[in-house]
Amino acid sequence: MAVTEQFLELAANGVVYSSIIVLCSIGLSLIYSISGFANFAHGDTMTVGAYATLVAFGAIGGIGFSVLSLPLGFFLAVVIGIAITAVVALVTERIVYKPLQIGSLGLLITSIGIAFIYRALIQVGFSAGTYRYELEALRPIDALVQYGIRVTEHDVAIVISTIVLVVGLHILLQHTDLGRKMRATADNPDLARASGIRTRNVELWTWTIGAGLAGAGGAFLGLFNQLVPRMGFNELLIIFAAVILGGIGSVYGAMLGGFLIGMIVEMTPILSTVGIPIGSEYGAAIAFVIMVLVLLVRPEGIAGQAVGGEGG
Amino acid sequence: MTKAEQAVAGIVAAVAIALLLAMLGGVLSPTYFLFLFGLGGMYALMSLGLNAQWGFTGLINFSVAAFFGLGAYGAAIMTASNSPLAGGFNPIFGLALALALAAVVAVAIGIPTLRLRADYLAIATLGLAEVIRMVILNEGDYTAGSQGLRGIPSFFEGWPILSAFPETMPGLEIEIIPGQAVVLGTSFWRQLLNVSLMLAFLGTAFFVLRRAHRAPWGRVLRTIRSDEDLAKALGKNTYWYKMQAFVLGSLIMALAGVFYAHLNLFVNPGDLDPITTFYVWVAVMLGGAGSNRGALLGGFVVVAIREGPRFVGDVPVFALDPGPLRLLLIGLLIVLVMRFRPQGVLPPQRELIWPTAIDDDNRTTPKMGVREAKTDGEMQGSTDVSTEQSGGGDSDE
Amino acid sequence: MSLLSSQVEVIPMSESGSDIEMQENSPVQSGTGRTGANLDKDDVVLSVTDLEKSFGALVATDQATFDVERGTITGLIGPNGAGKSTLFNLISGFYQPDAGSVTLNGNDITGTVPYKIVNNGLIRTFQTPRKLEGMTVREAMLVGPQNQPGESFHKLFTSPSTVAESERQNLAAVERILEEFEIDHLATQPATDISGGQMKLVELARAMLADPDILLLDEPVAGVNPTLANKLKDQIRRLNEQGTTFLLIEHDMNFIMSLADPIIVLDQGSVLTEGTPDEVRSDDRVADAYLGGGGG
Amino acid sequence: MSETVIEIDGVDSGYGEVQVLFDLSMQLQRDEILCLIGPNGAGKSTVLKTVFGMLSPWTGSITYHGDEIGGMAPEDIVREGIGFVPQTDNVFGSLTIDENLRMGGVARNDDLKPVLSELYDRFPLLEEKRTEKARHLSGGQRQILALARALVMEPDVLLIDEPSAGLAPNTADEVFADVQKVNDMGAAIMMVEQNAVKGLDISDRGCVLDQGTVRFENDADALLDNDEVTELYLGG
Repeated sequence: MAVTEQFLELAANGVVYSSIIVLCSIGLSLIYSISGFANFAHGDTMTVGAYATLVAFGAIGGIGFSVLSLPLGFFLAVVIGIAITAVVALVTERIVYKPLQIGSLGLLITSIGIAFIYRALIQVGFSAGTYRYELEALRPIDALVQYGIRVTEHDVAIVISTIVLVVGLHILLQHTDLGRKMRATADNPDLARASGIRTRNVELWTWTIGAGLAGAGGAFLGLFNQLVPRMGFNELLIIFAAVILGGIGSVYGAMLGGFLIGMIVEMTPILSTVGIPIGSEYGAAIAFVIMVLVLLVRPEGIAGQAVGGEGG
Repeated sequence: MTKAEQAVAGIVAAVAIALLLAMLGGVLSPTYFLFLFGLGGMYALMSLGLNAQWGFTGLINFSVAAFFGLGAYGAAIMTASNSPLAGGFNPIFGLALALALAAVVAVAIGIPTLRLRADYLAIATLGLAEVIRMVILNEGDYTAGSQGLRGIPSFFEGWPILSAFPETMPGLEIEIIPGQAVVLGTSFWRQLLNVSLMLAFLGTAFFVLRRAHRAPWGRVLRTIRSDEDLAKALGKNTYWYKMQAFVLGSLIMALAGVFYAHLNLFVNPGDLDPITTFYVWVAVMLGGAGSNRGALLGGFVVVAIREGPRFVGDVPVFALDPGPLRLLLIGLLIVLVMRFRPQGVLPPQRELIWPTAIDDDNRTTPKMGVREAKTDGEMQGSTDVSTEQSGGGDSDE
Repeated sequence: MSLLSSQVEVIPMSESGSDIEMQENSPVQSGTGRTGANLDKDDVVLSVTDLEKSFGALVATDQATFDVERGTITGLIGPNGAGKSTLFNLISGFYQPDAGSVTLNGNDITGTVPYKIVNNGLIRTFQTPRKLEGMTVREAMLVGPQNQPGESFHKLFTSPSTVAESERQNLAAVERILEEFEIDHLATQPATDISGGQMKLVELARAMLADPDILLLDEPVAGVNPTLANKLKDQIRRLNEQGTTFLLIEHDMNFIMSLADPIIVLDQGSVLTEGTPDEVRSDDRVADAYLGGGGG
Repeated sequence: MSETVIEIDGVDSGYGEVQVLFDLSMQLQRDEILCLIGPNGAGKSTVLKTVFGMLSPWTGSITYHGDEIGGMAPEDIVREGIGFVPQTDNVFGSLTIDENLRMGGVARNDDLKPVLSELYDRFPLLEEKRTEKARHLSGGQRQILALARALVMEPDVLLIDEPSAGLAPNTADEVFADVQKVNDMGAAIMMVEQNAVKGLDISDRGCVLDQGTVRFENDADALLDNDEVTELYLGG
């Protein structure tokens, strides 16, 4: 009984956490698919989103009616946070990455520098301390507590928002011109240009969407936990694990990988309950082990196509 | 000397004179100077290690801090007074354990990733660093967890003469500027001993790497960095060479950790903060990938970045916390170096051929430096080329 | 012979001449009997049997079968997309074949990693010259020699004198071969700073330092001016006389026809025919393969 | 009577520092199929890539109906009415057939439906597989899709790079027949083809390239009878 109850509770938490990881993994994979490098600043892009939301919410305040104990003002703030994150990423792409002529490894290393710059500036502006959004703390939803599930309305809001964003992205990718152009450009940039697609615009849109999703993930992570300057960087390993599991560059792989890795990380405590002496503090370590195993066995990930391993 | 070399030599000389004056003037205590110098050597040591991986071979290792931490904890676990496992051993055993740990972990992470594209190694090592930090933090039964390991003896504890050296040396009082006497006491001699240890480690590593770099071994690594397929086609087992470079670099990083444990006499999980990794990256990038002397230079510059904000923070205009200021400096340096001088300040200049195999008058130091040469190889005339490189080539190419 | 006539005469011609000779020379050992290669050779250094490789729907190598006789300069030609480079990549271990086998000096090297194939005596070059950043020409050359004691890390410290001695010898060999190739003036130039044609010479020279039994050259004169191309031709001849076997892909027909014998013609991933330059040139099936008109 | 659609005049071009085309001049006339043949490495594909803006001419001019297009970006050249079918990687493998065709029409401002349904009528095979991913198509089907994708723009001029590459003879014939169909509908075609006989067979004129410049230029039939062409290919 206790195990079932714990399982349910952890699973519920896992769904919330996974939602956040899914958003960020998609963003990372999207940017990889179009710019061809692993963006190590993606975690700190989330942080930008969280703090931008914090500031926006502070300015707007809890105006409007509430949905799931979140005032309309908060959702508005998240939207503004996403927009600011996207703008920050676009400016970075424009003035830093684009002018570089150093290949994907050079871009990768540069993105570390960008990550530090983001984080340092946030730390300068907000100190190294923790923040919370100005929302009242919630008790778990009573109706679910009886099943052992302890989630708040905020958690539900995170999951629903994620579903909305993911479905929105899916519709965008599959049923709009921009989405098709994005997929076409990632698939074959030369042919995309030959077909008349203005690939530079598509690239910028992809950055906008990828960073925007990271911003949303960051805003929700701030709601799920709290805001600290390292919050995004701390998740970077998890996000990479998710993206590699799903196949780097694949959007749908990132969704699946993000969900699986997020669940696994949050479900880790179940291990000690069933007698395996691995504590919850090793959630990220398990994600890492999975990532290494994937690299060993199937470097192209679940959904990815072979991405140029060198072979023996 | 190239312009860059002259500039660097000038700046190094100026800084050395400034430090000397500061010491004589009593602004900088000699003991603290030695501490900083030891720290600089420690970063230089790690930079040499990363240089063997990234600079020679092109391997991206984002777990420098973890290998440094393995070194520090390896040394501490064997020697610390509160070590839950095996405290009190002679530091030599700590050194041995540290190196063994680093080698095993390096091989374990190298096996899955060194066959793959370079960015996978980058991601995997970033993860590895985090995992090692978590293990050290959480496995208190073995590592004393967040309280850290204390009571680490000096490296020379138990050695004849050297173990008692700081106490036996007399206190010296030097007064060059009247009223500004500089006192050299026991702590000074202790730091001097530490610095000697650092110089011994650094000297060994530098000697080993310089020799390896100029040898055919290093040439294979440089071929791999430049074009791995070519290295394979010329009969080199590139996987094995990458593994060697990765392990060698990791061992040198662990050596820096061992030094740190005996310098600081206390280690805790905070010493594995990933920022250390990127200090070292900045050092190597600044110095110039593949350049051993560049790595030395970079190591000391990094100490300025690390310790500088401490002083700058006192100036009201820059009233920033040293933490974010460091982070910002590191970030900006990475971006600026990649943008404006990706080859670093002191890229390798000389031909790297085994020294005794070639007479000195036959050795050349190209004026531009081979690394700075742009690929404007068509100076010899473009009439020379008349075919399509990719257009009309085999479609199955 | 004109294009038009070849189209008209394609059916009668393909039954005559070299075709008959080919059938005589094709013993049953060919797995499929589809090969046009001469498999009746005395001293075979490299043998390719029924090699297959597909990339998705594209069959790049289709039961390719041929032998290379020791001491020859064997040419490998074929129209675009015939699978020549894929074949090189399969033989040298850069691609894994889907089926078939490669034998080198009697050892089965199918699917082995490249460095082991080199150890067995086969060196290949690449179509586009690979430039070694940060090295001088002679440093880049020094990567060529095999089994250098200085390539083993511990020997750098346990027996530095052996390392120095071998390095001295290799350096002398480099200087000698650069002189033979008349490019010794380039020795201390940055390897990124020489022309494409000179790079081709350097690559050939470097490959020779590995002392291979057989050298696979992928378009040795692509992008090379006629003077340098002639120089390369002379060098290849000279090295061949000294005992190195060559297998070379080349698009420049005048170059390959005047250098190689026999010539193997590849079409659609398999061997169409093999013969002397004259036989190949007068073989209408070859003309068809290049110019089209046959088959359909 | 014949009107020059594309005029290439004294063009040098190449990749990076490697020059491939040397003072190359040729014209494409309205309604014709011009076949570029020549030995490997002659620069045939480079001509197409330079016209289409994937390479910029180093010197010389390329005009389209009298307007300079040399150095324009491919995505703009498409909008001028020139289409390009590359030799390899000429479909979006991860997109469906329908999406591939839609990508062909991104530069159109009007409704794609009429032109798509027309194309589906003309290439029933594509209609049959319209929701399948292009990477599942066979080589010949891909080639047809690539052709159809370029046709969505209803171009005046179509540049085609080796339509028969990697195809079995029968399939190649089908593709050539489709190329001819496209020409009949009013597009001038500049085609690179390794299979000189088949290429010239459906063409009005041929240009023989060697070492980056035009060696012969003549009616397709005349070129088929020219011994020197054979020599170019097989060495003399």
